[in-house]
Amino acid sequence: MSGEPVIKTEDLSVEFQVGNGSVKALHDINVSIYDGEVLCLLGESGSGKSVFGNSILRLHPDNALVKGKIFFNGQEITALSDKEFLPLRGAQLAWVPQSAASSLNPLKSIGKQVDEVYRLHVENDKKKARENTIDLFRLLGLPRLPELADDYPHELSGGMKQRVLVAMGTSAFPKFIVVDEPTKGLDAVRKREVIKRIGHMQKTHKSTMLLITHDVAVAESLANDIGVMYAGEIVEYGSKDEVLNSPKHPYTRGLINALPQNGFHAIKGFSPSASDMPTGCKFNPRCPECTQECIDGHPKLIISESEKHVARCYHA
Amino acid sequence: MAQFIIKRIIYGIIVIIGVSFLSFIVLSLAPGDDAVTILTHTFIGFDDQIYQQDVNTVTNLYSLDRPLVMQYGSWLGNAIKGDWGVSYVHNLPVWQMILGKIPYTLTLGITAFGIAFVISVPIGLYVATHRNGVVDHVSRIITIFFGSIPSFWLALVLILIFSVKLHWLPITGMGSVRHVILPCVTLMVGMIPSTLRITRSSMSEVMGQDYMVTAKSKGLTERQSVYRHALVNTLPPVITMAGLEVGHILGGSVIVETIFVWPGIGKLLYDSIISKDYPMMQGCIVTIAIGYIVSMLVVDIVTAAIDPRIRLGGGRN
Amino acid sequence: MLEFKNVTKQYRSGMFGTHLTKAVDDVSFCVGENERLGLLGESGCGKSTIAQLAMKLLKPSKGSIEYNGKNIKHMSRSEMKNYRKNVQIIFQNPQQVFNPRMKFRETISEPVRIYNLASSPEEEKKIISEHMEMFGLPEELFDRYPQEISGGQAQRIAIMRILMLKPEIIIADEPTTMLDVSVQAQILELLKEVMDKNNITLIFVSHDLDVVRAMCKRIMVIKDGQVVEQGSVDDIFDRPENEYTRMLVDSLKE
Amino acid sequence: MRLNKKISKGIAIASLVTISGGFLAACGGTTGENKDTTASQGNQTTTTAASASAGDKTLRIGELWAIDNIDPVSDGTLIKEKACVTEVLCEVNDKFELQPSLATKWENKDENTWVFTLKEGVKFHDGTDMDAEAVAWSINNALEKNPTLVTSTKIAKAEATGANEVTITTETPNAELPEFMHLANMSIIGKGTYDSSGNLVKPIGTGPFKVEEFNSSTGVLTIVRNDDYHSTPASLAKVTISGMTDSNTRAMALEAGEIDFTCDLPFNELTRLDELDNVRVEKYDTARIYTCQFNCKGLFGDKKVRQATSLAMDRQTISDKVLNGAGTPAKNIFTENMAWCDTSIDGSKFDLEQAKKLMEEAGWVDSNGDGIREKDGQDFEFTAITYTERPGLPLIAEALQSQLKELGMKVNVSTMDNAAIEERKEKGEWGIYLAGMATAMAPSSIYYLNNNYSSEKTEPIGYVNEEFDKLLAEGQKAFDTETRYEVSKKIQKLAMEELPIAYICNYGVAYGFSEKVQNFKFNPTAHDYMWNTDITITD
Amino acid sequence: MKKGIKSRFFSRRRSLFTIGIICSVIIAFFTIIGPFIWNADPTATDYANQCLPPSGEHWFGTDNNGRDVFTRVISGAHLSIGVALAVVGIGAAIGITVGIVAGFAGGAVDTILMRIVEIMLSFPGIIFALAVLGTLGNGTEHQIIALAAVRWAHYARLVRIETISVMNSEYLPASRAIGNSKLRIVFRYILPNIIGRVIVIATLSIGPVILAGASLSYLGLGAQIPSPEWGLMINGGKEYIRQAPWITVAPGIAAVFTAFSFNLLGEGIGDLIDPRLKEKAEVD
Repeated sequence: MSGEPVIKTEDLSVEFQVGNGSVKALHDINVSIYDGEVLCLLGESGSGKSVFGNSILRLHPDNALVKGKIFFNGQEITALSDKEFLPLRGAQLAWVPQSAASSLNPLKSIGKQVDEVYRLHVENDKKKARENTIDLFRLLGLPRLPELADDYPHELSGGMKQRVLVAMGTSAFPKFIVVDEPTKGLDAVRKREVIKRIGHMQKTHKSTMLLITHDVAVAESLANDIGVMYAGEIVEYGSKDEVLNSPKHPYTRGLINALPQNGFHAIKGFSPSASDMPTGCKFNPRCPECTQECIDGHPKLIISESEKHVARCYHA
Repeated sequence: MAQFIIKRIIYGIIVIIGVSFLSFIVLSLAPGDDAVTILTHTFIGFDDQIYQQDVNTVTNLYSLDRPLVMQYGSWLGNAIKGDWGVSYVHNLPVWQMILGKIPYTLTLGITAFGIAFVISVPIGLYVATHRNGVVDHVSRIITIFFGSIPSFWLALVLILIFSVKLHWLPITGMGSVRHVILPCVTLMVGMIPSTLRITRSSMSEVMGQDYMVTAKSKGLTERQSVYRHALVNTLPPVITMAGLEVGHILGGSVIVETIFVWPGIGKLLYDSIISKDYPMMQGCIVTIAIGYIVSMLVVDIVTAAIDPRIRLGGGRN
Repeated sequence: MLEFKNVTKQYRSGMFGTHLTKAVDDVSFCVGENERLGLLGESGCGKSTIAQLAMKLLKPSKGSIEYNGKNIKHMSRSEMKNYRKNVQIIFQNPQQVFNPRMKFRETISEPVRIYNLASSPEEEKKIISEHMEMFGLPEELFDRYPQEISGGQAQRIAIMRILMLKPEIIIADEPTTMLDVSVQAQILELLKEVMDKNNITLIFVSHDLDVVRAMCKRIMVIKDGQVVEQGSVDDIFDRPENEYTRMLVDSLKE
Repeated sequence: MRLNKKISKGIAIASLVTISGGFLAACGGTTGENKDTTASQGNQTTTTAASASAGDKTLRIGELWAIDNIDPVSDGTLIKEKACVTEVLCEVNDKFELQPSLATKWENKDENTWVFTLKEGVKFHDGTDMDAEAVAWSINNALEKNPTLVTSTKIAKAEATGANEVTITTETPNAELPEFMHLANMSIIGKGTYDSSGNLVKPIGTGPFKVEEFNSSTGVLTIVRNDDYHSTPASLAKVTISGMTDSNTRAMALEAGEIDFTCDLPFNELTRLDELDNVRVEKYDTARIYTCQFNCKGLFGDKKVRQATSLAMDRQTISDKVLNGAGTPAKNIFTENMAWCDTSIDGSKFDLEQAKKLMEEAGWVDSNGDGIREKDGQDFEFTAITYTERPGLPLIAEALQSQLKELGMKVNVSTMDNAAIEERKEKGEWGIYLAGMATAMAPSSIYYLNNNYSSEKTEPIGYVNEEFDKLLAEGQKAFDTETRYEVSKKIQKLAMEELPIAYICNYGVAYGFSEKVQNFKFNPTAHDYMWNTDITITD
Repeated sequence: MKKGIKSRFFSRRRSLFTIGIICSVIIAFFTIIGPFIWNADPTATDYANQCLPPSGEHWFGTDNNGRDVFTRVISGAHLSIGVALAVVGIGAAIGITVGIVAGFAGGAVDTILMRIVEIMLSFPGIIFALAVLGTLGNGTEHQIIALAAVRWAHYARLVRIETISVMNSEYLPASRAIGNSKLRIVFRYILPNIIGRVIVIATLSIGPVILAGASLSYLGLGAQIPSPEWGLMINGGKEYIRQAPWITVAPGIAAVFTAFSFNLLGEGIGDLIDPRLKEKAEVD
């Protein structure tokens, strides 16, 4: 929690031009992540959390329009041209994709794909790159080293592919890593192992990380701060213990109660689709404590030095 | 993979026998009595007087009166033993005629295909990465145009310009590289549309894959991610199409071979069909079928070499 | 009602086709009326294969599967149609399960048309709108394509379609793995309610212990295609005999 | 596991290399090997250095048929007429009258035996003497290899009955045996033409040129001057003949200076090519004619109708507009320069009114005013069938279609491959059949008439006339040429009167020369073309 | 509403489709209405004005028999296009049936059908044409049979590949699980998912089919000499390419233009049917 934040965003919002209209995926996000810390964005699919991750590394398809500012170590990277931004991507800013199954080039061995990052940004020496890759694989607990490096993606299980992508992201010792849904589609045992390995990796390298997930268990074990996202907005922000133990926003409470160990108390209704967004507080149709005020006004979220744990709700 | 190759070869043999049998039967249905047609293409001119005695002598000379299946059986029996029979019209061993023609057909076919491939693949790649751009539309219009030009048009126009008016290139004859240029260009133009279209669709599909986003996230430039990752994945369908085109090369093109007096197998096959020269026709068809099968085999091997999923089968972890 | 008799399913792979992998290895069990059976195991242990064998989407290499005493392999067309009506499946990733080129209007009315549950178009409309309300799905979904709706909604539609047939057995093949936690809760709640109301037998395939514990009464633990342990929910959780089950339960308890 | 992966990738690449390697080696090898086969096929002796005399030029001919086969017995026209490699016993002059060639004189002892005395001191290209024994062998060899010669010449066998005297006995009397000895396939060849097992090595003849090389795959025949030729040697050192089946290619090759001589150019190009300064076009009538055979079983049973149709054919327009001058209107079956032609007959009159009158007399009247004549309810509609191998035929068919429309006939045109014609004629679904028939395969006055007017031949088209058979039998027995010519003239008069076959235009041929080629003398007896050996090429 | 139509028709991706529609309308106009306007007899020879260059009176000039080339192209349109569409139609129909059966049934059926397809692919079409000429005689319907009999193999091969990719999709086992009969699966699930690609490929082969028809006419199969069929005119005009190029060029351009518009139409339909290409908002 000290010094200049590694990543800081000011009123960041993202829109997609689709057909003749445009779809708001993310609006006025103000977040800052400090060196060596892990901010976890917790939210359902369709809440825009991956969009935020992509916008930091400019991985959006061409029909996306990004507004607002993003700062990396104090430097405003949204102002950079593509050419100026390029050296940052991969070297300083890394990204671990969500769907592991289709995010690896099927025709190249996994070793080569991880070496590539090291040789591109650190040193173009084949031997050293391979050594670095094997170390990372060992750190992430992958079996049958070093032969595994010559295997191809289709020969690996889901969990192993996920860890290879993590290795790929961290192979050039980046300052900041975005990890998108590391545990989606994995079974319980694999999930436990991936969480353990990522935590271990983060601690040894002291890397700053933005963790995107819908799984509360992942947030609980890895995050320092947690931002709960709903329908393109951050609805609650604070340290892990504050948000999980004493949630202020009704949606966060609903999320925690829906956990199996808390008895599956589901939140009724659906998360709104991007095209027909409700007015006022986006959660009002599903909120048990909804009042007229919630329907008319749109509550604000102001993070300040004094007030760390805040929620975007009139009744917080 | 070895099991795959053996299966492929067996299928190939079945196809060869199938094609030769089908063509044997179907040609006998063609108009005109076999003996009369052969007579008019061997001993006498096609509009000279035909005497019944001569027809009978031709019939028993080549034993055409035997039932079709018997004739095919004897041809097949000899073919397997390596004797492809003697051509009625040329009265030379069939294999010698074909062997003589293969180098010419291949030189023309492979050079034409090579250039077509070298031109259409880069354009296909460029167009896929710049969809709906000006180049995309222009290339589409050109592909359709090249696909529907009658090849003899192109041949005659090329000859007019380069041989008759400018005297740069010879029309007929053999020997130097200059002789190959005109027929090669005519053939090549016909081959561009299909390769271009396959490259474009395969490349645009690959560009949409998730691993291309990963490549971008690694900090690769647009050009690097295309060459290192996209290109390899685009190859398999393009190579399969290339295999098909190469398979047809041996078939040659009757029109180009007639106009440029190029001794290819296409003209030889066409003439043997018209004059019902059964042994020669069978020889040509079997050669073309073999060419087709070999190119399919090469395609499968190359795709297996590129794609580990085919080469190594299911995963074991 | 549904019985597996030492069923085995093996695949041939490898370069020379000599390598045999057994997805399901000599599994026998039976499911009675209104029972809640859970199939628990890590991914790749063959539990989904068992589900597909039950649905006759895969043919067993050895052994047989019987429904009410009749081997489903030798069923006639009419018997098979009845079997299909009574035994239904919910798949893992909802959006992929629907025909991408068919609007939901037709997809939803498909079961009614196949088993002609409605004598006239009006009756068909009545059945459909009834179910739509019950599942809280808006009418405007009719003109949507599968890619245009969320996972949760897609899974609801899948369950609704099955329910129209009033099946005896529902096989759920990891229905909530691909969904978010909150949506998962909704779907499981919905499933539970539907089953209790129409006393439908459930075979629930999952790798998530908490979900299985919430949904099932009896659990079978599967490792590499073999049933290593079978017992009631409490036996498995509190007194696991097989050491693999014990490892599984402990690792999830932390 | 490591090893397995490396091996399988290795296997894939290795097998790829071997297959493509084998492929390339195969064609590499064949081109090499292919050179030897043609070399062996060429003559064994090294080509004699082209003699340094003035005539060391090469004439490049664009032949209109693909050269598939150079066996002098089956493709005599190429080897004897176009390549001048072989010669025949009896030659013919411009008037189609027999001239001594390899045989100085000949006479028939009785109906079935003929005695030929040979010219002395004639050598074959491989140096062996052309004596009676060699000539006898050559004739018997031709009869045995080419069965069609037996049916046309009716020769039983030939034997040497003296140092340079050969006796030929025929099975049935053939008054025109000497004329048949002029057939190109009956040219005299040396024993060296075939190897011991009977396969063709190289045509060995006595002519002014000898074969140097024939590349069977490219279809190019190269011949060089025979220096010890038994009469005046040729003026040219070397001639190459390569088959160019496409008429456009021939025209453009001539224009581009790639070939020096070709024939049968596209009709419409004649005027344009002639105007070019480096090209000259010459048009001649050959011994071939565009015939129109009537199906006398159907509409053309009545002689008047046939005469009307012939009168309605505007032959002059066809000759000028369709054939572009390559082929004059046909007055009679034979051309004037043939000795036995009855020049008094003129079948090429064009008189539409007379034709209409004849049609009315025959009962064909246009009652319903639709422009087509009817008779007892049947329209005068028929199909004209022809084939595409002779480029002029389809064009003539189209022209006749509109010309006969003036006469009130509805003509449908159907062109097909020559093979299909036979079947179509048997089915009877045709009114007229347009063809290009050779009138002097052998320089005989009776041969063509016998093949087209004997009742055995005309019966299938529904026309029988004993008068023809009587005259034909008389002609075949007339050993004296003058009486035979008279009989032939009588048959010609009857044919042009009865008109089972109408004659449209002579088959004109257009020869294309490059201006460098001078003093070419046209020889009407050739099938496609023949060139005089004293032709010259200037620079 | 205006913005809706404009964008639907003139957005970048759809512009090709719109050009396709416009061209097809032009062709339809000339094919159907044309013969009534330019109704001079296309077969009457009139040697007075042989080979006149294109002029005010004769837009495409006259041919070697003095006939107005423009009228012949118009009156030949329905012949050539009709034949080409029939061939592509029949060929595609057979190809789709065989392709789907092979892809759907798999196993032995698939192997046998595919071997037959491979035999047809490496089999020179001309022999088939001659055989049809020999047995059935000439005539445009027989020409269609001869051409379609060889063309179907191309389509069968492509349809099989598409069917197999549909068979391996996730929604197919689901369709069987819900109880669909085999027939319903083929018509409701497989056909709609492959028809888009097939249409694109079918329209691409219209140009080459028109030209293939021409070479058959030379053998005596199909359209006969005086008929104004485009293929016949293109080949017929070959001899006059130096002196009167318009005789062969005019029908050639008509053929290329037709192929061009059908192809654009095909690609347009393909894009419309294939939702995958629609822009998607990656909102997750």
